[in-house]
Amino acid sequence: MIEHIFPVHPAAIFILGALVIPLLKGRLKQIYLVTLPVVAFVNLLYLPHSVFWVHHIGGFELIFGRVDSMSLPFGYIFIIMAFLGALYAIHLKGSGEHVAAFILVGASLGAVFAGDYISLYLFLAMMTFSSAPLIFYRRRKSATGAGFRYIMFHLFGGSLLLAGIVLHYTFTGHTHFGPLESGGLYFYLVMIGFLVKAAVPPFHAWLSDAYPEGTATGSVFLSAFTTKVGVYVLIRAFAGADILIWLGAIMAVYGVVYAVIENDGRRLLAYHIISQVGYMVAGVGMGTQMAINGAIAHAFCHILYKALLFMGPGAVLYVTGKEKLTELGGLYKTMPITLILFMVGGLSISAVPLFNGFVSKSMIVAAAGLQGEAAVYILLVLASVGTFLHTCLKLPYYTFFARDAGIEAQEPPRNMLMSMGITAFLCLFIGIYPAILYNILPYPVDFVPYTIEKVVEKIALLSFTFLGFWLLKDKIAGQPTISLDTDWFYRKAGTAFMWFCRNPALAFAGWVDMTFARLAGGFLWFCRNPASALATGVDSMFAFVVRIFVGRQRHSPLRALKSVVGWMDRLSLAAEEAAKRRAQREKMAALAQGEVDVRGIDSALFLVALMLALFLLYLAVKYLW
Amino acid sequence: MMTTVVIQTIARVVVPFLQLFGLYIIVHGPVSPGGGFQGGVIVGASMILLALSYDLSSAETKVSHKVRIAMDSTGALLFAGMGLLCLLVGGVFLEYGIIPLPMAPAEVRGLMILLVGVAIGIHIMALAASLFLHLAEEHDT
Amino acid sequence: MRYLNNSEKKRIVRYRKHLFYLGLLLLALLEIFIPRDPYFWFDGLPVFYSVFGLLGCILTIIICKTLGRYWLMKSEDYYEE
Amino acid sequence: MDDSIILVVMTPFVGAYLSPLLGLWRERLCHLVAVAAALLSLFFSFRLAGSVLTSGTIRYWVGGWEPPWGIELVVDPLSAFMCLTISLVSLLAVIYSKNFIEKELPGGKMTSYYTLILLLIGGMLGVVVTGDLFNLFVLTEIFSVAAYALVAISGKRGSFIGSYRYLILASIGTSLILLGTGYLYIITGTLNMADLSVRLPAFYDSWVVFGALAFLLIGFGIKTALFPLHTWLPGAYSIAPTPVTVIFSAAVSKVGGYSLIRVLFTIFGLEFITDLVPVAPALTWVAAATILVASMFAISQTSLMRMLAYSSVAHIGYVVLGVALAVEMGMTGGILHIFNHALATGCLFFCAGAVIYKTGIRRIDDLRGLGGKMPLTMAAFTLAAVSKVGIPPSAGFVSKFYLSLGALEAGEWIFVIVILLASLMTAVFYLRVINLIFFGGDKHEGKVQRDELPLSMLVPIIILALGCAVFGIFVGIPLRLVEPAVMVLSGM
Repeated sequence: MIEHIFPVHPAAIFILGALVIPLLKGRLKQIYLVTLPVVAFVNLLYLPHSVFWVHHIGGFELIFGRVDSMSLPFGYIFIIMAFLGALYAIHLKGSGEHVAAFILVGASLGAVFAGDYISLYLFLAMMTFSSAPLIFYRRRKSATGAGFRYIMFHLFGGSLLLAGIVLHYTFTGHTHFGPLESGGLYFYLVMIGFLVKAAVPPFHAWLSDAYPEGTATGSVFLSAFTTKVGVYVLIRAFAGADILIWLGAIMAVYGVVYAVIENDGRRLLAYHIISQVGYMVAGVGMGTQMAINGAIAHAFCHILYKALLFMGPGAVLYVTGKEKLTELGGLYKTMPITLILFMVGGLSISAVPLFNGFVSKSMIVAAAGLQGEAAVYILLVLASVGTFLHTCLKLPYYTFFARDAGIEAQEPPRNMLMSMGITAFLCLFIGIYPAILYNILPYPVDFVPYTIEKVVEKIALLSFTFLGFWLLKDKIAGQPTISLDTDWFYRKAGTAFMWFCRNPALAFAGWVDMTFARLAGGFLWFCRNPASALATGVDSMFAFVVRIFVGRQRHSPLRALKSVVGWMDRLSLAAEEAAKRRAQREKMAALAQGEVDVRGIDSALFLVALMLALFLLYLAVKYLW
Repeated sequence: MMTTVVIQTIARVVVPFLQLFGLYIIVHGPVSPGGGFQGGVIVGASMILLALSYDLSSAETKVSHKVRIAMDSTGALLFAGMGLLCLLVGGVFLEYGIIPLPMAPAEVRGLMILLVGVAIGIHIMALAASLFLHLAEEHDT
Repeated sequence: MRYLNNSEKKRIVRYRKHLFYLGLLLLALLEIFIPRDPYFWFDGLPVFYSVFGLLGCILTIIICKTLGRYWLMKSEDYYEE
Repeated sequence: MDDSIILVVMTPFVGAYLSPLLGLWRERLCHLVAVAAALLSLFFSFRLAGSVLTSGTIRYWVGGWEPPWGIELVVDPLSAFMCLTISLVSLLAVIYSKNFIEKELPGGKMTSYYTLILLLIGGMLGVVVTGDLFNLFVLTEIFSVAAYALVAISGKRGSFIGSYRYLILASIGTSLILLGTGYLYIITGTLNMADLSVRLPAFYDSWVVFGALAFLLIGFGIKTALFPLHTWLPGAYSIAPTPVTVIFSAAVSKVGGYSLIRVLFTIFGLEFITDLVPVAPALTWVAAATILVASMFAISQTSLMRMLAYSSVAHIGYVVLGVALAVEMGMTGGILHIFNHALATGCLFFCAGAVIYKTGIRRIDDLRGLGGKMPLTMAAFTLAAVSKVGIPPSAGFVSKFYLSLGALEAGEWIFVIVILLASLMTAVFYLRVINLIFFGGDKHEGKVQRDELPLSMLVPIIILALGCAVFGIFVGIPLRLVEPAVMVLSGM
């Protein structure tokens, strides 16, 4: 029965479905928001592995649906995430955020199933534009700025990607999106385009800049999609590119470093996204079957626990309106359920056994170990220490315990708690029963996460980290500061560019305008009385030239010379007279107030003579030179 | 504007002749130098002479704004209509020879050119007068 | 816990602390005695992960805070100027 | 022979003379006449496009006289494409005029307005279908004169000065065109374009030909508003009534570009302009400068209309850049962009005009919170802006993509950078506006009613906005005309 139903493109469900949202109201809208992902999920379950929806547009082949074991896990988790995020945001009255979020989901699905570069670029751009409103809806100045930088940076990345695509097409003659062979300019352009999406340093600053500025519900969506799509496209095109191993390992630690000195709870989480994506990127770089499996599994788990983590501070922000660690504290009394659910997320990201982070992260680390990348291994383990330290210890400690900031608070709305609860359940479920995740991975999994050895090592590592935290916990309290990051460059450059446009460029524009206005004016002035204009022009030119070469005053150092050559004096005198004549003529013209100054026959003769002279000159030039 | 009785009288005498001459040139268009444009300008010039020698308002009463617009449009439409007429009878735009009249094609052409000349004449005479009167209005008021 | 007086609270905290230290000790011992299958020469060392956890945590905090104090941390209106 | 070719031009002209006649009786009829004329000419454009696609280039001898003596009208795919673009935009602009003009032009100017706008349309269509260089000049003058008057028609402060500056520069332009035409006539003894292209190769080493080329280039360059000859444009655009501005930006400047293409490709030929006298490469650099400089100017504007005007200048640069690259992909992109840009810029100017109509706002900063007041209009604005930035799946992306491919095909990778950089800069100034509109808080609490525009204004806006989206997806439709046009131009 069901095999006869032709599947619908998941992206279409969300994008077209999003357009219906503004038409609905109240309870109906709420039901619609949670049913749509369910419908899409069922649809996805019946999607066979194949290539669908191939269109030919303007000589290019656009493949919208490449469904295989690589893209399906991402499809599943994106739709699950859409459900969770929609549930979390269901209490919002307006439609704008819902629409933007669903289009973001749709575009991400589109990017995941895209089989060629053009449709991929299409959906990546759509992602940029649909995610930006989730930041703008915060409606405050810093959010506007951050959203602006977010779009501009992604457009920059997109431009590089587009340049890469165009080059790729020029060289290879096709736009199929598959593994790129190393070398060539387009290899690097496309890679940078993807690295921007995956927030790999030094192209990562948009993430820590923009995500914390999103709305309480928007950031949950934001955290899930863009970077994971980045990881997916890297897997597709650059699996096994050595440079990614190092970028990923450094990235994992980089995020942790910034998390230490961060004061804003959600920004701290944003830096941990960078850190966690680092694991995936490193996995992509290793490129073995196990590493790729690990990267995909980690992306899957990451979306769940990171959403949960963003939901916690989001709920706190929703209830209290505060997000800075220095302004929070002591909330465990009023928001205990939020605390517990948040801790599930924290333990997951720290890869504590029984939580989902453990079953995926250890796969990547093991892959690094099996490949013998010692330094990478050390960096990844170090990053996991830092992750535990900040997400699971520092952030909840300063939000929910520490000193009591005396904030009035209560539990967030029921739908938020429900959404967090389901997410937490999924985290635990996958952590306890990893086979369900391992079954959908592209390559067969022969990795066993739960061995006594690995469990003990992990618990020992984290317990001693806890000891270190306990000893130094006062040292890492938040400070009311912000951190310099690579966004410094383009923030400063952007300001400079805007200044340049507002000042020198504008002045230049004015100058160009004025010059042409003068030219036109001069033309008019000339046309009003050409003879007089010519005479004036000749007079002033004469005066000008003479003044330059002879000097205005007769008492200049050239006097001796001039007295020897008497004509200079005379020239100078004549020039002054010419200048006088010119002034007089202008005065007369001013007196006449625009009336035409009728000239006698002599000017006509002068004009004729001038024309003749010009003609003779022309002949001379033509025949003599 | 300065006018005198002498000027006014002469103008009154000259204007009818001017207009007659203009009309002559219009209708002689097909067979001799001249045509709609030149004749139209001359007739228009007679209006201008009137405006110069009397004053603007008297010229306005002779050819009011509405009349000028009507003449202007009618002339142009007549011209376009005659061109499009050729399309109706299956020819090309302005291909007068094809119009089915009981005459030789050359004669049909001549006739149509005469008609077109008249149309253009009407158009131009209104236009010439309008141009002057509009420009003069700006300064006068 | 809410209904206990101060000295009782302190006692309970101290009791928990001791339990925690005991747990740490146990873990370190476990790490020495269970059979291991290391990837590299170093991660097979006894108590490697325990020491790595403790030192890694402390060093991370110290290095990052130092970096932050002298370079990266700026006042909140840094970009507004 | 296909009569559509003459009807497409004559309909607006007949309408132009019918409307004052009917206007004497009932002023409202003028609008109907104008709409009918524009609609008919759109219909004939479609027929023309159809017959060009089926039977190739059409030649039409007015009065049945053979070309060296008679006037020849020639419609090749490019002309048909331009005809469609012009008549489509014109029809929408005329429809849009109904309410706008009643409000903005009080006091019996309606008749003259519709007459002038029809003359403008007719002139442009004439330029596009003519096969004769002198007719090209005459028709250019016709629509230019109508354009001068239309800029000044509101009689508001600054409108005369704006019109005057436009007049001076554009007249210099047309004078140069006339000079160039005269030079070509002197040396070859013909004015027919096809004839010229046959006779010119014999005179390729003559200075007169170079002079003619230079004059024609500068003359049409002024009409096209290439940097630094664009200075008439922002003033004229921001002062003219909005529907006129739309026609200006979407059609008039494109007709300048079209004439440039005709002169370069049809009269002088590909070989002459790329190899013998490297005009085309020089033009690409001029176009690149136009794109960058105009984008920069647009960023610095505070008035919405002027910002859009500079943005329009930049996009004409895209067209010229693409065509002057003189490779297949580039020309496809450039010509396609004529259409895509007409859709986007038309929609943007319509929206700006709608804002003026409803609130009188002209400054960008005052736009805050209008998204809540005029949601449909502002959504259309956003869509069009997205197309201008060149984000898929909008129409603007397609032309940007083809242009980039063209630049690479010509081996000029620097222009890829220019195109991408310019699209970033375009994003800067459009995003600023969009952000203010939707997320800028509400500045007009209570002052502006929450309602949409009259239908006569809303429908053109929505049609154009949808066009931006639809022609990004169904690229094949415009390409059906563009591809043969490129074939014809490059002499394949």
